[in-house]
Amino acid sequence: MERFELRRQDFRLDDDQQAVREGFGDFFTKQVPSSLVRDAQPLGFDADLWQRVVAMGATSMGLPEEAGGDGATLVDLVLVAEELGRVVAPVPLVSHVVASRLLARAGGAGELLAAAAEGERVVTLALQPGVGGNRQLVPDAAVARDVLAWSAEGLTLHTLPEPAAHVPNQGSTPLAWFDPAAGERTVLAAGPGAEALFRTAVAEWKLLTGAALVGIAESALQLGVEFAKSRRTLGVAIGALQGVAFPLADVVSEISGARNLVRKAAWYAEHEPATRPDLPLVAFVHAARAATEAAWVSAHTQGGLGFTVEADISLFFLRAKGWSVLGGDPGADRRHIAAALLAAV
Amino acid sequence: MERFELRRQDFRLDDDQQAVREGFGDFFTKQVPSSLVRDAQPLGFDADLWQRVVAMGATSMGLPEEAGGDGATLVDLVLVAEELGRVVAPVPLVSHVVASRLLARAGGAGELLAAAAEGERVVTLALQPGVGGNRQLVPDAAVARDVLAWSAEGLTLHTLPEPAAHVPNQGSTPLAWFDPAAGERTVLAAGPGAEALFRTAVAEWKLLTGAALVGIAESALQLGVEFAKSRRTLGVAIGALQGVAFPLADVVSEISGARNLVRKAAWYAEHEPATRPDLPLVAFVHAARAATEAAWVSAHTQGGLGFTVEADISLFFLRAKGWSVLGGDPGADRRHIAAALLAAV
Amino acid sequence: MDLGTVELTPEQEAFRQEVRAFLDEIVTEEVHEHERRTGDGFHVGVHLALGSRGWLFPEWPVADGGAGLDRVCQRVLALELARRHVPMVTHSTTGLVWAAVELSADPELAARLKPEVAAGRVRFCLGYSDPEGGSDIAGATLRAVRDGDEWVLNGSKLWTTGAHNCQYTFLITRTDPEAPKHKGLTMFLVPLDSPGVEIQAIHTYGGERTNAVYYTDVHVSDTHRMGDVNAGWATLQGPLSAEHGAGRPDDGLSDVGMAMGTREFEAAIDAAARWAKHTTRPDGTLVADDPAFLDRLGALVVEAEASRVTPGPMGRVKSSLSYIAGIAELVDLVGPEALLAHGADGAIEGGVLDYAHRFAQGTATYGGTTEVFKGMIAQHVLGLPRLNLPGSKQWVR
Amino acid sequence: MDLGTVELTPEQEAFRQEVRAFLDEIVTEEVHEHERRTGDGFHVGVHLALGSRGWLFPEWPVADGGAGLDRVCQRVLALELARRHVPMVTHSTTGLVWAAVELSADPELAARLKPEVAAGRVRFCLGYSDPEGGSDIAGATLRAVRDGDEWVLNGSKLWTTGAHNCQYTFLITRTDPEAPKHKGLTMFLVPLDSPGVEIQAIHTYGGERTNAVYYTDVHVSDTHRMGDVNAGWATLQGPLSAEHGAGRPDDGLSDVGMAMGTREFEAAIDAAARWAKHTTRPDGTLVADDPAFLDRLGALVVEAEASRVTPGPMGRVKSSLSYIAGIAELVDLVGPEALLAHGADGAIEGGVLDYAHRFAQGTATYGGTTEVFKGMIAQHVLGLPRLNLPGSKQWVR
Repeated sequence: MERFELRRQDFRLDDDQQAVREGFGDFFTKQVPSSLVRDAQPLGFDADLWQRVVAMGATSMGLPEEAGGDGATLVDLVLVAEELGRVVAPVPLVSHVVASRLLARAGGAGELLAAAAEGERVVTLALQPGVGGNRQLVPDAAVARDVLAWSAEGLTLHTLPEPAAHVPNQGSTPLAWFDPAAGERTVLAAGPGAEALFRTAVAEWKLLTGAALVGIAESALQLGVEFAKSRRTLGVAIGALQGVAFPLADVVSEISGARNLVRKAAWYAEHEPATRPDLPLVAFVHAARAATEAAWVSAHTQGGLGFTVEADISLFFLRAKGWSVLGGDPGADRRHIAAALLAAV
Repeated sequence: MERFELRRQDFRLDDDQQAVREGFGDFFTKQVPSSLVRDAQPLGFDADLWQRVVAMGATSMGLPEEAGGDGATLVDLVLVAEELGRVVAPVPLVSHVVASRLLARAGGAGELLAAAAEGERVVTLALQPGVGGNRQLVPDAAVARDVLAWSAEGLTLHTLPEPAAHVPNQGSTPLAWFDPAAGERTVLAAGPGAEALFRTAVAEWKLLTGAALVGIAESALQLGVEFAKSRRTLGVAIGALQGVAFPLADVVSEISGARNLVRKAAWYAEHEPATRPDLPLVAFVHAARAATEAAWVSAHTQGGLGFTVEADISLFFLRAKGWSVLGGDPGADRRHIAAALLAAV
Repeated sequence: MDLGTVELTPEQEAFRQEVRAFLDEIVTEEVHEHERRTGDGFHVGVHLALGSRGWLFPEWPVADGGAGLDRVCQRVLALELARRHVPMVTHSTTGLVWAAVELSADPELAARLKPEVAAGRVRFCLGYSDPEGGSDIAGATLRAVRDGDEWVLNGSKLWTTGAHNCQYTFLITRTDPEAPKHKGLTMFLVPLDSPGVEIQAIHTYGGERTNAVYYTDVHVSDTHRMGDVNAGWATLQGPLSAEHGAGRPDDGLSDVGMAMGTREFEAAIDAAARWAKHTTRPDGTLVADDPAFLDRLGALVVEAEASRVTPGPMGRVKSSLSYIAGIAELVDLVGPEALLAHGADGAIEGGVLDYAHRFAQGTATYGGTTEVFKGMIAQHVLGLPRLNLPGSKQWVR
Repeated sequence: MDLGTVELTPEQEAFRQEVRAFLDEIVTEEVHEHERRTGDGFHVGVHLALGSRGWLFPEWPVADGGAGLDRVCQRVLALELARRHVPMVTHSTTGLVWAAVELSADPELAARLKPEVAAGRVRFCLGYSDPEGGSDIAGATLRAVRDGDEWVLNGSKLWTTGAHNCQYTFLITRTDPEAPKHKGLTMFLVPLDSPGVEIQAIHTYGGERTNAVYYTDVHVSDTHRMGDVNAGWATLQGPLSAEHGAGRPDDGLSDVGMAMGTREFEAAIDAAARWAKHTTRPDGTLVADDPAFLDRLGALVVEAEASRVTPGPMGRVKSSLSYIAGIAELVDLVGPEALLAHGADGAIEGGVLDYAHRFAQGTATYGGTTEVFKGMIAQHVLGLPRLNLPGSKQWVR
């Protein structure tokens, strides 16, 4: 671990990145009012919105040019994911982008990849390596017929006649059980190289989900801050009281750090993937915690109102945990992070 | 795990217990000014004070009557330990009482037990089960010639020609390395029963140390509260600001819970030792955390002053962690606690 | 100290058997299903059944509609009700208000209501919080204006939990807008079937239902005034301090602290522990054998144990905040199965973790936010000074 | 975004080699031993040696006593100094004060001092905090009274770190006790060898030395006044806002946040990681193989990574609080060996954990408490209103 390395720490977005952020920020803000999010419950999928997301190029931008993509960087993708999280858009974009990129890297299944780039078919990824035929819960599998999974056999594409049954869950995500014996199976790659591809895809999923969680946290925070400015008690705005203000200050600090960590991890994954392979996990762990804290602090700042279904904070509270939990116990990620440190010192 | 059992939850001390608490409270308060604590650094032992503690009956009270003791209960002993912690008295009472009780239960070594009851010889306990001849750090071994230890051989008394060399440490305790090959060795007991005796002694050590940590936490808190009442900023006492007051309120809550947990664990260990054998560990874990938090919050409340050697909070800050760490990682205790739950549900 | 099991007399043991048998009969799966569906914290069948035995106010004499139970039998009953998760929210508000009714209501009204309350046919809810008022109850703005032998009410209240299942609300009103804040309030026991009362449901993501109640030219007889005009703050104190845990007999037959949500937290912990015993990781090892799982689960056990024994209002803060942080950690430990909804394929023990995570958040607000209680602890336990704010004494709205 | 390694030109690479060679020579074990013994945050030999190269103010032109270094070389130098734990506290206060001297001091005085400061022969410390003042610097009570061409000072200051190694203190005084709080202050650059100045050591359990400085009828020439009379608050802002992290060039060659103690935290984490690789549990297993150890260590790595990239004043709060909580956890993870003192048999890497645990606590206070910064974040980042307290604008002492 080189603690004193001479590196730039320049987190400023360049003009193109800024354009991505603003473009998708405007898009999601305009296209996804909270009423749309509510209407998409409990499945968490809006087919019309998905079409518009596809039309924005979000499903293809992260693919290499030879696969019909724009070769957008992971930095671009985390910017998009953060904006998606900010409005908790009910589209399976994170899983789909990650699985499509994996498909492109693994090779084969060219037809599917083309359809995925066009958003015509939704692809997702089973995040846990399959052992002994156990079923597992897979994000977005309730709207995807194509599931990529890793097992002793290798990296396998499972194509089902129709998406698996939705399993209702707190975060209103299109979660479904995935049975590794189900569907038509195509082994795309095998061996250590294939496993590395799978691990990279899982890391990308966590990175983009971390970015979405930063967006969730930011929106949750804003709702709490607005309330703290306007609601008065004992003749002062409650936000003037340290008991209210300090937790909100802690939250914005956590979010700012999580956002930079996500971007840092994306930069390394894009430009120096071998240098800090643990960083996507670091970013995910921190973003998940920041989102958990932001959602709770903001809901609590809003008192009883923050606990009602009709308040928008409910949407963010339920998804802060409901989305992050899809990645499994962050403790497993922390163990990988520590193992990387032990190997480095 | 019976969550709805019909039990009393009466934490009031009876008159005898109240007398123990007040008697030792007065004693320690009067006999142990902070100057005495400072003068006893870095070893953490004041021989004169030890004589006075012995004269108070503290070394014998917890022994059975047939061993020259008063048969005081563990509830009495945690009351004494809390008062000791409140002034961070530089005497090896906790280790000594626990080791003496173990000696009495194991039988044999009658002469030593008698000398221990009189405080003439200091006895201590190696808290980690010995494996493979590794040395270990043992609390109070720098002032004790007699060390009880558990290994594959059984429960063994090691009598050294003189106490081992003091190892300077943050908590200014008489810590020393213990070499399981050192000294004259007498196996007192062997087999599962003997191991159970050892485990009970370790649990008692943690329980009494937990009580001492409650005392440390309480004194730390009081120093912080006094400062917060008297120091003013911007025309108000700093304790009127929620940013100062709320952490102190959290601390007193943690301490109050830790105190009750310690007493609860003592009551069960005394009256129903088989019902909740995990409770001494529960109490220790919570007390250690409460002390850590109390020391930090109180030191921080006092600003720069709380960070100076001359401020009394320094004595408590350094010992809050310095004493609790002697018991090893509380994570190990938490694993035992969880295992007990798993066995019960 | 006495933490021992309570030896029951043969009569007490017989009573316990009677309670168990009766509750087995009345607390059916339909009751739980009803609660999941409505979030009412109330089931009329169970409530009336308990009333028929005198078990709503078991300490009252039989002649008053109670059961004349001793403290041990009261505790037996309370534990059996808790064990079965009997929804008791409306019963609890009824009990709080009754203390004020007994103290401050027109004696004739009180005498008339008492047997109805005991039987369960009359129930009370709390009309405390203004829509904009938050925890500052004394800043109430709902106006009551005298009109002969009546009062005319206009305004609204939030968080009147149970209003749709109650006959009366214990309402705080402003009768003198010119007086200092705490001196212009008057309390009423307002019949909820009065013309002009409108009850609107509010649902929480904890699965509970509460209400907004709107009062438009509602006429209330002066006989329903509670305590003196403009002395409402004093009238209110009785039940409020009961809610804050004062006044329990000190015989070890009550909980030590005002634990909030600890039973739900423990239920989730226990479920996760059972789950760990039969669940394998992707690498084939049992979750229950994972040291990291045990370390973190053990930390939650410690928090729950501490929540139970932290005394008084400190326990109220500790339990709620430990529960909120702890259930988030427990969800992490278990993973996506933890948040499957009741009835979903694979939901753990009927979705007990999902429920516990959603329910946790409100516990930091009910009956006063954790911040209100931290302020009380700072002032009354630690003796720290109170910060004077512009509206501490004045009515600033 | 650019987080890449910086490509060095041949000249820059040569400079790095020069720095490394020079520091290898001057930063001896004696320097570290001196720092452990004194806690001065300063070593005169190292300081003068750096000054002799122009490396105290490396961005200054060579003609001014600097080294005319570009930003990359400045960063190279800073990283090499940090890597070797060169004690730089007094250098840092000197730099802060210099900004004010340049802005506000008598030009002749500034011109005379500049080469001395660059060479390291003149050093500055901060005379900001009153003994009873805490974080409220503007409430200063130390009196300065005009007496012809001089001023007479009476009072005292706490936390004047480095005073015993400095030639001047940058002192905040009250010159008009009748004016509103911020309008009655004047700054001076007070020679510390003036008669009536008494410096008293204060030691911290973090191992640092700071000072109380007493001023009894100290006469200071008006030429040592900094800025206008009663305009001291404006004079102060320059260096204070520099201390609070403003004004750095935005070229990615500075740290992102004002991380406080993160290097010490990382050093402890790294040492614990190495310790785990060669230490066995009582049951014979390697600590590094314990999943619970890894889980908890990983959490600390995340905290340290986050501390490094959390921007500005938010990073200052985050880093300090993460470090304080994290080092306590790290000590737990390692057990009693963690708190063995430097030189003790079995101390881990010279007691690096023991030191890190003691040192952590002060990081939440230096340069303004974490509460002061949380207040700034609440107001300036979130736009929350400020609470008006009686002494916010008035001088209340």
